[in-house]
Amino acid sequence: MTRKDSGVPTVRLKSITKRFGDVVANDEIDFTLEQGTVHALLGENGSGKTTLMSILYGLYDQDSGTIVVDGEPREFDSPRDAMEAGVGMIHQHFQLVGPMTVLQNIILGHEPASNGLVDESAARDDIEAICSRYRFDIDRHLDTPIRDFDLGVRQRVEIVKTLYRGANILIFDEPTAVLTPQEVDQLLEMMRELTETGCSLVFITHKLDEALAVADQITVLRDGKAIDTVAADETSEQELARMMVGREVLFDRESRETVPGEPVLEVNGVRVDGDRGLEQVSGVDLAVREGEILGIAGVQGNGQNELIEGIAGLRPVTAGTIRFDDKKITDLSRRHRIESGIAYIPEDRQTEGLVQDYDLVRNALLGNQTISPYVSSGIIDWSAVHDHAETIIDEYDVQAQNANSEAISLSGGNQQKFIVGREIMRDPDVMIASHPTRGVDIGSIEFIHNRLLELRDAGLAVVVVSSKLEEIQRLSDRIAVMYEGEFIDVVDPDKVTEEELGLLMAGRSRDESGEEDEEMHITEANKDMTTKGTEKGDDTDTTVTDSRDGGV
Amino acid sequence: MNIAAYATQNRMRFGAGAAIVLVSMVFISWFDLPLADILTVGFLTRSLQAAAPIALTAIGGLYAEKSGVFNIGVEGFMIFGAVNTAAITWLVGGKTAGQSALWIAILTSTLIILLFALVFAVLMIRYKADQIVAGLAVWLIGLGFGPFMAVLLWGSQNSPGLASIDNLTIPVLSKLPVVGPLLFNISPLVLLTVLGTVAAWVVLYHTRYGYWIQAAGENPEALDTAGISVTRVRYAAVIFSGVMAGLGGTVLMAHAGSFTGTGETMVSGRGWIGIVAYLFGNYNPIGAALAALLFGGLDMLQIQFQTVGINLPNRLVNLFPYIAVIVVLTIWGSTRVPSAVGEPYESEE
Amino acid sequence: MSDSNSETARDVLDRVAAAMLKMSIIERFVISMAAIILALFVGLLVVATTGYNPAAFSQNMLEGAFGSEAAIAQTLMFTTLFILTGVSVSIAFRAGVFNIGVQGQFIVGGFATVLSILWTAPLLPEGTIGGVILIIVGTLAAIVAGGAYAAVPGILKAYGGANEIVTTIMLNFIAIGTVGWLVEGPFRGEGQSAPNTERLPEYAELPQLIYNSPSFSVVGLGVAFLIAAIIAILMSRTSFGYDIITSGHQESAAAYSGVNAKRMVVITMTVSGMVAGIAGAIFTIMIQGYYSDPAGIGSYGYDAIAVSLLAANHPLGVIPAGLLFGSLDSAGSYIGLSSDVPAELINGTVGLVVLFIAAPELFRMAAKRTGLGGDEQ
Amino acid sequence: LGGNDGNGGGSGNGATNIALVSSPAGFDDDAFNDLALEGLKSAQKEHDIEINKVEETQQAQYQSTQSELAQTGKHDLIVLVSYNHTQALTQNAADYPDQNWMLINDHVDESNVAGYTWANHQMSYLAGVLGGTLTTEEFAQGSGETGPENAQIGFVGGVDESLINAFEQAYIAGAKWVTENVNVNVGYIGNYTDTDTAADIASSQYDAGADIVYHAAAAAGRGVFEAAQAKGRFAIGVDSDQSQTLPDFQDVILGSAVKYINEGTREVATAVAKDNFKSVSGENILTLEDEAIDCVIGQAFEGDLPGVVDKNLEEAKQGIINDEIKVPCTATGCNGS
Ligand SMILES: Nc1ncnc2c1ncn2[C@@H]1O[C@H](COP(=O)(O)OP(=O)(O)OP(=O)(O)O)[C@@H](O)[C@H]1O
Ligand SMILES: Nc1ncnc2c1ncn2[C@@H]1O[C@H](COP(=O)(O)OP(=O)(O)OP(=O)(O)O)[C@@H](O)[C@H]1O
Ligand SMILES: [Mg+2]
Ligand SMILES: [Mg+2]
Repeated sequence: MTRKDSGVPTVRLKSITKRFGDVVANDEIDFTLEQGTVHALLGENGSGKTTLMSILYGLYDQDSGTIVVDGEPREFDSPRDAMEAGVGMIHQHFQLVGPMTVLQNIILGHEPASNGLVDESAARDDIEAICSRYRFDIDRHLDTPIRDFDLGVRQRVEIVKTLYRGANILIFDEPTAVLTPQEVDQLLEMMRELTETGCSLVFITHKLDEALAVADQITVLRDGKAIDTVAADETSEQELARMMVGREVLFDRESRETVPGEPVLEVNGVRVDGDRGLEQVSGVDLAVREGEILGIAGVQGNGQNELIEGIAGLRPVTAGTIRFDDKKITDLSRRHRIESGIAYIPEDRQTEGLVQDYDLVRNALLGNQTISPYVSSGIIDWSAVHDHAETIIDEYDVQAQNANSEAISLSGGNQQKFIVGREIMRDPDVMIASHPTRGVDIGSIEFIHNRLLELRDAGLAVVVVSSKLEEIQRLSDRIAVMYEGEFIDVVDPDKVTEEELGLLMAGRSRDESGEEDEEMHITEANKDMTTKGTEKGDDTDTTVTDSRDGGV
Repeated sequence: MNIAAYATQNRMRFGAGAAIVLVSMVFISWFDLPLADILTVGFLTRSLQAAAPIALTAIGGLYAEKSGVFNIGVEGFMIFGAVNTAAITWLVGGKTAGQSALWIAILTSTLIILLFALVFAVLMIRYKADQIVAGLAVWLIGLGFGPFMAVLLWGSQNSPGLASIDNLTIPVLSKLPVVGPLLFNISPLVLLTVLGTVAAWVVLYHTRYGYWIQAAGENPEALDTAGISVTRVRYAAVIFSGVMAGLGGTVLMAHAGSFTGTGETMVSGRGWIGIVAYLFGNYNPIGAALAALLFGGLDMLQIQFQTVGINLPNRLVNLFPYIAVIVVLTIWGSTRVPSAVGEPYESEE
Repeated sequence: MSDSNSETARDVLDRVAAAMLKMSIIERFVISMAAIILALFVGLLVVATTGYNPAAFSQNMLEGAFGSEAAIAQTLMFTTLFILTGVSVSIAFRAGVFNIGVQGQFIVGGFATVLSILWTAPLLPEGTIGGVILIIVGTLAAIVAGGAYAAVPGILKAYGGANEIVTTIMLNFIAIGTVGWLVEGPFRGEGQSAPNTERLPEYAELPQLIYNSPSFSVVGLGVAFLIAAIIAILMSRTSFGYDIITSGHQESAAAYSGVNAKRMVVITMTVSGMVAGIAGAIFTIMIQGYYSDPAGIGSYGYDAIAVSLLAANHPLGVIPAGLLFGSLDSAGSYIGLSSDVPAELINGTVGLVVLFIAAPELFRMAAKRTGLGGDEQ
Repeated sequence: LGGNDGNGGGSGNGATNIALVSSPAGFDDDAFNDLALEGLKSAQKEHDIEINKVEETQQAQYQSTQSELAQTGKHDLIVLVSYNHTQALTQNAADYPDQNWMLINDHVDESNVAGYTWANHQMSYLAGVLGGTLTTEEFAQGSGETGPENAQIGFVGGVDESLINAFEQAYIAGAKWVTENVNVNVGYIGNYTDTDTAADIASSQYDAGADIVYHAAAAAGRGVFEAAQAKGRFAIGVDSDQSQTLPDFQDVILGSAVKYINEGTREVATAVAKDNFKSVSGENILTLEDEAIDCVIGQAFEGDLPGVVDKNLEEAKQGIINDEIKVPCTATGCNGS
């Protein structure tokens, strides 16, 4: 599979243009991938990264421009053609079939067959060969359904699948968005190893540090145009950020002036079960004060989600109490909690925070169904709701045609801004924000962060859950680290390094001397995932779907 | 998936099946019923016959649903299968139609249903028809045009007596006690159903096409990005489901020897039971066939009870399978429906 | 797609066309009409190919639906039932719950009407006042029975995860079987040789204000209109309706906004069943006057699915859609009496209407092909 | 009208117009509905009669079907098959006092109604005598056989309800009158159309040892004959001589309990054609004495059955007519069970 280094670039895209209706997703983009290198693609949401790579992978036809692979011009009508030319893509949303086994997922579409029956043992040999060659550890799990695994394993399966199909040009579309810091490290490591065996990689990401860490070359897209291509060792985060958004972006942690007041939200000994009836939160105590942001950090699946859903009233609490404003709210329904002043920005804007095929007016009513002036004694005042939607759109800089646009027509960042606006304008006493900037571009991240900080300064109690350490560190006044359903530690963001946080999230308290043992580590994590199961949240960013009950 | 794995995965289902059998047994011994008079060889044969149409329909339906298309029109396809077979038998053989006329009808009817199913598949897949509604429509169309055809041909919603299929009798072996009449003096269509069940199981779990069907229903994009046309896989599965349901109707008619179009027609809810059978069988063809046998057996058990003089209100006893269906669905409503069922798939082209 | 000038012009047209297509009411209407016309066309084609005269058949259909006072009364009688059952279906479908069990709820409701009226009649004075009270009692009983019968699959779905499509269909069969047994045995009327209940008292009858027909009263139609209007307001102007519809669109978002999704499923089914119960009450009081084996009372609950879809599940749209199906049914029964064309054809044609309505894409594509969609010119 | 039958002439001028509305089982049942039609057709031979056949299988529609037919004003007589019409007719007979109706198998007390009921119980009793006699005889012919070793017969009914219960009870009584210790298996289908279930029930009874099965299941009864052929046993038909109406099954149909419904419809049609409806209106219960019912031997078996069969049948008929034999139930049903 290794190719001779001929000096010809592995992939050359020349002047690629692609339109969707009147959106020019790619505008005469040139792109070159050199043999045996990692080439990062950066750009804000909607800048055209996925589109460009989908063209290379044969999912879309370009309107104009040419694709040259290994010096030969190519026409890809389908991914099958692209695969034959050695191009494989690991999608932002994993393309796995939950109930099928790891092995079946890997060979799907390329099954070896004898006498009309699939020859799984032949496939097994091939896969084991690939695993040992690229040092993947998934061959132990070949007969387990993929849905039993966490995202890290799923991603490795995706990579092996691509390699199994004979790809040596691998496209990774935002592979790190859903991974824990440790998994990200492993992935980057793996990517370097792949280039050593002769593969060429395209790496789409929003994270500048990752691009700098692993890439040889970096191309920045903005509004469908290629702004520049630079060598990774000749640029900086600041420069890349400037290219992406077209202006300077501040990343520094701001110091705060206000002093936190009395505790508003108190949680004592709370226990919460996850979707599969297993306890995910095992006795958590916390108190959030007025004018304070409490950050909750943790690797996904350690109960953060269940905890805040318990507080927000979306999940029953099996033990312990929740007090809000000195009143016990443990048994209040979700609706009563909304009414009493708890705002909640959900992790999953697509399925929870918005009704995708409602327009923004009807979405503005979501959660406000019992709140005047929008509704009085059960009757909706639609004109008041309409005004409300327009106010959110204006004040929170939501890019939408008008209030009657459907939510689905908004990009992810704009959807998020709309939700943030709606929740803040509810004038709450407590704001709970879960992964408030996931998948949001840098400009919008800054905007949302500033809004949250303003809330704090206005004296609200704010809880932020995030797996992005940089976000947690920037926003929080205190950071609680959650591990296996408990707070393993509460730390001061000014006195902790990212490395220390990372270790805490991996379950090691600060005084333990952390001797790194990679292999051990992976097995731990896997065991974790298979026994405990990945709880809600994991599936939201992948298309591997888990059991969906009854309904059609 | 091998049988043992299936069995362990579906402990609950087997448990429920066993429980139903057990309850019947307890009932039988409680009332000191003449067990030997109830569980006769004839009873088993009739149960197999009653199960065959349901099993065929269930297997077709599960293929469609596994591939991501909920074909709730199977009841309608059964009606068409039954009426077509009756009509062709009549056209070929008249009132004195024989076995050859019947076989010709079985084959021709299957071809005609194939065309119907193709049209249906085009509507479902190419024109993205709402699967629930289109399926119900097929039922309504069957309920209308089935009897319509009967009235055209015979001036009545019911056909006259035509021909029913002869048993396949193997001379010496059929004289063996119990297994003889059960296995060697058997309707060829029952035999076909058994073979079809096994074949459907092999195809689903051990061939490439089977893999693709599963992927098409769970995550069509994964299949698409693997370079397999989701659309083609679904076409094949939907057409197959229509044909199988049609065949179910055909078998029903070939065993009865005539077509009845009054009321809910002679199909009378068997298509719906077929759907439940594959849910009960957890989308496994063999599981579905066993569930069909359970439903067929329950129906026939009721008759055995009458024969030995246990007089239960017959109209109520007939409801037992329907109640069983509800109980079964509720006890584990968590029957996992393939994720992408009901969503039309459009490849990104 | 070469000349950039024509391309922009085309783009504008595209956008206009797209916007037109988005105007869901107009689009829905056009598609519905197209579906009906296509289905009728196929029906006539069948008539012609089976050797009958399609022109005579069409004329017969018109006569059967609107040709005489009796025909109109008959049409409106069916319309009344279709509006009510259609509204019932629309409530559930709007909430994303597939209540295919309207037929069963309709039967159980209607039977409850008969029983409650027969039981209370001896306690009340005869005559108009007694009649009015009996009608109210009977209708309330139907509402309760229909609602309760629909709540069962709702509860099974919400708390047991049982697929409501299957359970409601099973419950239809169970309703038919059980009520069938009850009218054959325990509740058979004194001295009835047929399996029928006692007849309702003469005075428990809706008044014949217009049209002298044994089975139609304009009061029944009025009730149907009233229910459709009430449900329309409930759906569009109340937070209850918003909750229902939100649950139908996206259950997780509804839960986020404070809707208890499970309870919503049960409530939706119950409300839907209550309306089906009213339809059952109207059927017994206005049309039949007693209860017989429900295997033979028609398939209003199933046809209602078509009615509701034709109306895009809008309670007001159900009114014209109900009228259409009412006319078809009325024409069908007339054809059965007055011509040789088998009346079953009408049922098949109704099925075709449903089939075509299920596939709006068919007409969108056809419109594009023929340029009628505003795509080309 | 489709334009080809009937000329819109009301009563009095031209042909006599008769509408015939089916029972829910529909026409072509080779029994009940067909017999009613046959009677009208034979009346047609002597008089100028137009027949309008209306198949309606939904009971809920009978009210409007009847009133629509009556409203046209062009039918001199509307014949309604089966008691499913009774409720609707109670209303319509009063609403359309000028319309003449004939109701088969039940009666409505109005002067414009001729109610005709046949003594189902008597003919079933005779069927029981036939079955009860032969089950203990050694006899094989056609496709069936029976032997003396066990006295066991069967009964397959349509719907388990009063009317059919009368068939069942009388049949059992008839069989016991001949053979005290006869064992009767009883099964009900649940409707009158499902031949498949009928066959299953009969098969089950044959398996259990029954030699002869009598059915009262209208169109579904054909399933019983199929089962008889498959199992090599005998069956008894109902309503008409089914060895004639279903010649395919001649070889197993020992006999049939017949009621001459055709005679009834012919009688009424003739009366109407002669403008003399009064002569038939009111309740008419037709019995053995009127020679309106009988138990006839099947085509293929005439003269071949053991002599004791004829002897017993004759004896039973005499007994019934002389009131020496008390047949349980009545023509319209049995409320004892
Ligand atoms: N299938 C499609 N139909 C219509 N427009 C599309 C489609 N896919 C992408 N677009 C448009 O093309 C533009 C580029 O989208 P693309 O998905 O390539 O962005 P991206 O850079 O991958 O963004 P992100 O970082 O958010 O993933 C967007 O503005 C989007 O509106
Ligand atoms: N298939 C499609 N058809 C039409 N528009 C699309 C399609 N796919 C994407 N878009 C549009 O492209 C824009 C960006 O899409 P994209 O999915 O890349 O958003 P995003 O910002 O990356 O959100 P997220 O991070 O949640 O994925 C949105 O305006 C979206 O509406
Ligand atoms: Mg992207
Ligand atoms: Mg994105």
